[in-house]
Amino acid sequence: MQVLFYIFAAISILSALFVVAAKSPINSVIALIVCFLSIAGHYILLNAQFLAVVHIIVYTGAIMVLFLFVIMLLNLNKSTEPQKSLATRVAAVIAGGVFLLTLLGAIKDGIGIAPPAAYDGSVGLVKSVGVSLFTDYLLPFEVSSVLFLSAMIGAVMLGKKDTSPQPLSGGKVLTKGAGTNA
Amino acid sequence: MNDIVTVIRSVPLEHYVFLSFTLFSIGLAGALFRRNTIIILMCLELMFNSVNLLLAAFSAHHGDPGGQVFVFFIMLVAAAEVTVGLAILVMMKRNVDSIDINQLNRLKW
Amino acid sequence: MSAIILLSILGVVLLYLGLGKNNKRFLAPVGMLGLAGVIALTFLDRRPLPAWGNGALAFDDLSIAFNAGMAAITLLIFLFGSDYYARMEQNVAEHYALLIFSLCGTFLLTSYQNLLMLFLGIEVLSIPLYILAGGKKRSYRSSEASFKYFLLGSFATAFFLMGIALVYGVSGSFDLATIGAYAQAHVGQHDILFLLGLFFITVGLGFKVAAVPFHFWSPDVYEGAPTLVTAFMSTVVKMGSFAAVYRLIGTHIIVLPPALERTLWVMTFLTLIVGNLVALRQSQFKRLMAYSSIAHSGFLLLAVLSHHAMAGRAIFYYTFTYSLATVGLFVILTLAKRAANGDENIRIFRGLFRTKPWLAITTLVLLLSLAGIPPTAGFLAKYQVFFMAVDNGYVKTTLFAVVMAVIGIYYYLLVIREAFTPNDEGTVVQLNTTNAVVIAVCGLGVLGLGLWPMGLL
Amino acid sequence: MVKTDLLAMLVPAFPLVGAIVIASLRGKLKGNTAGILATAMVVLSFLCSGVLFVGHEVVNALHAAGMHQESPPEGAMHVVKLFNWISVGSMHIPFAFQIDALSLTMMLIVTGVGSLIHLYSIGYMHDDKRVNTFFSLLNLFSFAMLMLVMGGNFLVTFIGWEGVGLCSYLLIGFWYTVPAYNYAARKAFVMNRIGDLGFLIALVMIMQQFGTLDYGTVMDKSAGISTGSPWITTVTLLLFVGAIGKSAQLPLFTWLPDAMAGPTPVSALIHAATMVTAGIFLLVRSSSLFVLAPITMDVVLTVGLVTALITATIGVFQNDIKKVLAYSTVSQLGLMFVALGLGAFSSAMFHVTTHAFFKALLFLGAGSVIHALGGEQDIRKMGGLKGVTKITYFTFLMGTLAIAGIPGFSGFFSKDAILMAAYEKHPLLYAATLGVSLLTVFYMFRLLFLTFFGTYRGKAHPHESPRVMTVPLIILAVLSVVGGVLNLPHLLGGHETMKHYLGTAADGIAGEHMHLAPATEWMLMGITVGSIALVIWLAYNRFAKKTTLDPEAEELSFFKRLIARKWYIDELYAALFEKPYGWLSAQLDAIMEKRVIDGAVNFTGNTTLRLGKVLRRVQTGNMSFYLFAMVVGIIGFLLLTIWSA
Amino acid sequence: MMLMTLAIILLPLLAGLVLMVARPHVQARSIALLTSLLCLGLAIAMYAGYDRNSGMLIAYAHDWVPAWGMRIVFGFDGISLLMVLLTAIVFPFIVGAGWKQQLSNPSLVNALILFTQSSLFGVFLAQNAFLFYVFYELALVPVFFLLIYWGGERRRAITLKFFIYTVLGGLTLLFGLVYSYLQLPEPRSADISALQAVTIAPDVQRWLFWVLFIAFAIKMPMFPFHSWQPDTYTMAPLQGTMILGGVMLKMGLYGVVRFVLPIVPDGVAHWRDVVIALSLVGCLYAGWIAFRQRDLKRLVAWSSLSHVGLMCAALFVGNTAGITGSLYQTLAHAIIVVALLYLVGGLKERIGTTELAAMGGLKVKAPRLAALFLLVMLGSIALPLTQGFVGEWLMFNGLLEVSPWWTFLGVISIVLGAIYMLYAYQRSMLGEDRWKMEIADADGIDHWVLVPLIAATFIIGVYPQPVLDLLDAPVQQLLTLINTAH
Repeated sequence: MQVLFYIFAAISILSALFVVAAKSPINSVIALIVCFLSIAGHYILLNAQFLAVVHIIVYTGAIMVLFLFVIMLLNLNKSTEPQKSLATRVAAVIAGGVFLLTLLGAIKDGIGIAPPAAYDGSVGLVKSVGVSLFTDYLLPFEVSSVLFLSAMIGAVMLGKKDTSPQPLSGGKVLTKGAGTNA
Repeated sequence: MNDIVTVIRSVPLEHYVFLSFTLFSIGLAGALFRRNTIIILMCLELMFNSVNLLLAAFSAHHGDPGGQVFVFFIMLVAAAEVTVGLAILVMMKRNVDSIDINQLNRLKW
Repeated sequence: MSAIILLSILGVVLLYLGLGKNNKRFLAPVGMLGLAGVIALTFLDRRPLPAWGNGALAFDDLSIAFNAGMAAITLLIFLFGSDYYARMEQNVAEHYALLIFSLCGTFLLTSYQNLLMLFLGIEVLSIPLYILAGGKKRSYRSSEASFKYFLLGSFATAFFLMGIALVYGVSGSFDLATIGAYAQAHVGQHDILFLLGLFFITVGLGFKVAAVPFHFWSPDVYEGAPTLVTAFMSTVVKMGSFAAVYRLIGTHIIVLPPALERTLWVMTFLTLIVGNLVALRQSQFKRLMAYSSIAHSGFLLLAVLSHHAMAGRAIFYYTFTYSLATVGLFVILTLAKRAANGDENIRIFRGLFRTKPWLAITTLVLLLSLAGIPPTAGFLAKYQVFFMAVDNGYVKTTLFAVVMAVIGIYYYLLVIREAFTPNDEGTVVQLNTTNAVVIAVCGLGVLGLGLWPMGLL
Repeated sequence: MVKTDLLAMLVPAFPLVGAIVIASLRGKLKGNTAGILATAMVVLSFLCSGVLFVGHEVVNALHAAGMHQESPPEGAMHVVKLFNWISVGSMHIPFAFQIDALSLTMMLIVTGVGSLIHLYSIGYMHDDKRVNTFFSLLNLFSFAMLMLVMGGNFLVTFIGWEGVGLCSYLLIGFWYTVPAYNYAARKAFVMNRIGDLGFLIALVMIMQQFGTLDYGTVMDKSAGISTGSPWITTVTLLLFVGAIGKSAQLPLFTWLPDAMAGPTPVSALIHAATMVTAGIFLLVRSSSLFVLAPITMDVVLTVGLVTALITATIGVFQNDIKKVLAYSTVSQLGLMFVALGLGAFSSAMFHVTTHAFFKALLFLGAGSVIHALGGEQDIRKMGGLKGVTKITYFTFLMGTLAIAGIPGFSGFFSKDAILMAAYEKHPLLYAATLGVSLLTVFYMFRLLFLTFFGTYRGKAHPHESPRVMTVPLIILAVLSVVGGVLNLPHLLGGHETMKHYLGTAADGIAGEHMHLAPATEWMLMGITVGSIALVIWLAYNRFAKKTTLDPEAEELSFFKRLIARKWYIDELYAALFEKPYGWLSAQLDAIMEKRVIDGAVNFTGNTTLRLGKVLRRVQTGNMSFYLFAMVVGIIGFLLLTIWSA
Repeated sequence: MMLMTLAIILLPLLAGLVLMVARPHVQARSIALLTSLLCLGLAIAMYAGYDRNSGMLIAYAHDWVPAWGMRIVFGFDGISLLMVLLTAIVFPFIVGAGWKQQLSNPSLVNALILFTQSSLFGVFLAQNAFLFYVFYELALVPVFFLLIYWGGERRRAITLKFFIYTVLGGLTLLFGLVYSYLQLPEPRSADISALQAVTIAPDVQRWLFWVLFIAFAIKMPMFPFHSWQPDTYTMAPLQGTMILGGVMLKMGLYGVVRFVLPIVPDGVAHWRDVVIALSLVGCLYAGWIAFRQRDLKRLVAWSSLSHVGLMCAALFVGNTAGITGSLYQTLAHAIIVVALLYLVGGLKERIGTTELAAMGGLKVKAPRLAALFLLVMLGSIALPLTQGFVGEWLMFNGLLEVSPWWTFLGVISIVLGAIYMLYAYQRSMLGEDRWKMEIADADGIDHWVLVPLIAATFIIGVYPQPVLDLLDAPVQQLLTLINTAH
């Protein structure tokens, strides 16, 4: 069955590459969704069902939709995105490659994690995760509410059109500052 | 259930590490590669997910739900960040009338 | 803990206040009142470890000091805000609330006991800031700043998370103590993943404290963001971040591998050099402050890496006095900027002494404190850093830092010189009571803490 | 001895008080009051010195007769200690005077001749606006000079030593509106300072060696020094450098002729009678050291001789009456140094005394002539004055005869003693010395004849000077005639009184011994006198009949011109020292300072700034660049970490 | 004693604050003068009340930041007392000079001067290394403003250079102090007396010496760290220059005596010849350059450099005569420099320039001024019976103990001194009158300032014992400290 892992892995890597390479944003989004689904598959393989579900809901359900929504909103769906200069792109690829090689090179002689004695099959089931979430990790859970609150405020504040009549103080001036700055 | 466990046992942890590193690097390269900020955001998401995958793998390996809980939190945060990020994006589009990353170079030196 | 709770409540309260059309004038007072309460509560939080949320948070003296300090600084900023936001129609309440939430994040940073709280703290701290940086919705630069901050920030977060994942993978826990135990057990062994993990974590933190080469965001964001936000970022955020850095690196909860130590030293060197040298050529006050804050990060990193027994208090003293000085200066900047209708070049300070001598003298005191000239607090702060570094045998490094400090003095002097050279066109700076209070508090604080530092040490 | 102390203090006190009073009241004092006051002060100190002298004589006599108890063991020497001047750690330098034969002699000369010149100046200067300043300075000089001669240790002497230098500076530049005079004054002071440099180092070395500077102690302790040891040679040479500066010997003699820029009485007092002889005084004072350093003695001898010859030759071609006298002074001083070099300290002191008389006389006479001609100093524009200014002429004649060494006159005895000593050392030396004195005779009589004989070649209407000026002339004339008796040689039935007297003060003198066969002495005297007569006759023929202004210096042969232009020594110094000094100073400032040292500092600063400018460019503002930089940074650090792990 | 010690520091501070707040432009000078005179009185009282052999007298001690070794300790021994006296003597005249220099905003000027005075007293009375450092830096700040506000042309650049240069030294010093402090065994105390007893490995001392010394070398300034000095002196307002040349430079010498010599004796022994050589070279170099200076003020600056070179050299000879002489000379130098600068200021105020080329023949119209100039000059070229001579005599003695050649070099400087000073005097005062306009002769104020200074020069020159006795005990103590260390 472990062949599944490699299939999923191949899918996710390819789709990830496609996210980067795709001309139009929409394609990227689609590719990313595919990638996420494959990752969900990985979660299943890891017996992390709770994560798999949440993952699908949050990412493919919420986040990616949000992306699509924004793309539509700002109708960015032109496939003619001005590309970076070739040199930059090559450099980018090289950078990514070097980074990967460094990491892999670092762990070439084993990651030094001894395989545990026994696997606990119940780990990652909704129950166990839920329990630990609402006992050990209760405080972070609550704290994250603050996070969401502020994110919400921010989204609203920045997202909605600014109806204040006069331009905010310093707008034009800042540009003047730019003149003096450079 | 056991077959799942056997699968976990059968796939060496290293491979998960390799996979997640690869995804991470792809995301990183993408962030550098593209000019379209939305795509860059997606690449960031990709990087987060690679981390999630890694954490999940480790947590399964250690038999400790904490790692998965952490993944859960990362998802929350990612959601929040994306929200904010896209909001900023929208505002930016409004002010700059472009989401090209290279347009943003008025603040410098 | 109760302080954190009060803070989140306070934020919500402010939001509700904001719903009312003409409650604007209450916002700042309520906020300050709440903050006063917060300060009071922080002192009640003393609990024996392991304290809160199954040991997720622990409030030792240091974290309490930091919390109180940050709350106090925020209070000053609110006071300043009551004037700063006076001319702004919308979203005032949101701004205040976000400031409060961000402060909430810093509280987590001062007292986290496991990496999850650290992570959440950073996020709770950052996300409001991403938004606040874009506070001037119509301004190109504001949005640019906001976006740069956001993108680079999340980029760094990705690395940070990768780090946490690796550390977790090796040690099997997020708890600092456990990780520390693991590190103790495996000290001296070739444990590459652990090393990588810690490395990535430091990258994430390094971004927060704007250590070179992860500093690129700070000048641009400082410049682009609204002055008040900049003030907040350069003070409270800095305090919080360094509290976090200190807990993770400075203390011996986790013994860092020597390789990583070396890397961090290199980072410190770079930070000192870049911060000081680039600041030499800044004509824009905000950018100047940005680079100077980078430079100060360098000194603080030096303090952290000295692993000295007294480092914690020293860092607190340093950051707190630094914050006082910075807040005061940003307020003064705002005033001068208004007088010079929006210019931010240091030229706008020219002739300050003619028109407002006492304001100029306060500016002098604040800048001297940043420069580290006695008898201001800044001197004691730097002195402690050098002291600790020498005490633990980093002689050459300290000598290098000393030279850097000298370079630092130069650009502060440039500003002082401006403030004390008479100018031709007399731009008169308007100073109202609240701002006067803020500036006075900062000036006196810097002087007083310089002369009688025992209160903080 | 209390009386002695009081008197000893009074001697320098009077002129000092006079100087201060006159200086502070210089605005108020009218007419001659200042002059009279000043003169009175010096006369008073002269009287005190006189009393001291007599008392001292008595003590000595008694002591010699062994009847005197409370006299100090070393007999002739009495030290008056005022207070501790400098005392640090083991170093204790008292502010003390020393009363002994040597200092008394000098005191008498200084105050005696000094008071005469003061008196003379009343007449000479009374037209000058700043006459009060003049007198206060003159008094100050007397004070300084007295400090010099009375000093109980080297350092107190040094006070006077520099003090007289200062006064001479101020007095040479008395007419400060004339740049040339100021230059001369500065030259004088600087050259003196160069001398003092040597002196000071010598003092420090003596201090280190003996732990004291008191003359008495140094004399005693010097016995412990082995003859000709490098240390003693160095010290004595350095002391001699000091003497060279003060007494205008080669190579530092050029300031003295220029110093004639000052008022004539000044030239008489400072640059003839007293200050310039300080060098000789110093050497006699420290004779106990010099006798231990044969090398130094030879150096002294050579320097003295060369100076004497060169300046004598120059004197022949000078046309400025005061310049002639100046050069003759230098050459006379040279002779004195020859005497010192020969170890004939007493003869030197003797010549100092007589020279003080007749040279002062000659200068004052010259002053009177200048006064008579309303400021004319060129002897070519004089002549035939003997009819007009009788007293001046007569006294001047006396002076000339004395300096020429005509038998019976004071100069004869003093010079003769030196000649004898020279012969004793080596006949050639005798010849050279004789040559010098003959040259002296020649130019002195040239001067005499050109000035007073022949016909008047000038414009102004000459008139005799007032009595206040002539009286001192007469007194000095008498002294220079009879001065010889002070030290009458045995040969002529004398007992060399002065020598014995001074012997009580300076070991060097006590140790002298001359043994020439009387026959030789007679012969030498014969030669000397004969040649002198010859030279006078030559000079008479050449100059006495002069009626016209002879065209000088135009068609002079090279050699003569060389001499006439003072061997181009001034030019040489200017080219060698003055110009390079200034030039280098400017260069140092322009290149070493501005370029190198300050340049280095500025370079450092600018480099830092430039570096900042460069680094600043890294902040391009381009997001993708930032991302890229971050990634690169991370990779770099990653490699670093892994590498070092 | 305690009361006086604190009072002498606080008095000028408070007076300065009063001046700053109240801004009595008219009476400002008088108030300042009164304050400085009071300080002088206090200083004299301290001198009178101090028993020479009682060694270090701790007047006031209080904890400040014990954790970092900072204590507030004020006290004095002979050396400190001498410095305090020097400061107290000089400052009334510096303030008095204000009557001639009509600077804008007099109350601020005098306030700054008083602040400087206060911090200088602090420097000389502080007996804790870090307290010393605090005052050491503090003294710079008011001077900085004197310079940047009332300076001549190019003041902005020159002042910055001066400040940075000095601060560079200062921070290095701080580093050095911290380092040596940490070499002490627990429990540590940074009180100077304790710090002087520290024992440091010789090889460490070799570099630590420069770390400690550089600050003072810059402050003095010692060749070749002097390049800031001529510009600064020339540009600064008269009173600023007086403070710098009269007193501040003594901080350098004082610091050497207090810290460098006792803390790193082996380092001193190792570097002694280098330092002496540099100082003497600087002494001659400056003396030589001074000759060609076109600007009188600049010339004074160079001459001061020359004198300081000699003093610095003598400090390092490590024997009684040298150190005593050098310390003694600080007093002489302070008085002379202030007087000279006052004269320069007087000339500028009369003929509107300090260019030598533009002067000449002033004696005709202003004979009294010329006379005063002459007298001051005598002091400057160290004629016997002036103060300078005593100091130089002692220093030459001290130098000889090391090597006759050092003495030789040192003595040359007196010739150079004579050359440039006489030259300056001639160029400015002598020569024929070339002034169409009327030039005021020395007036009351001039006399009030100059006569006492000149009198002091001669009196202490004739009878230096009171000062020398003051130095006797502490210098012996210092020497024992140094010699026991070897």
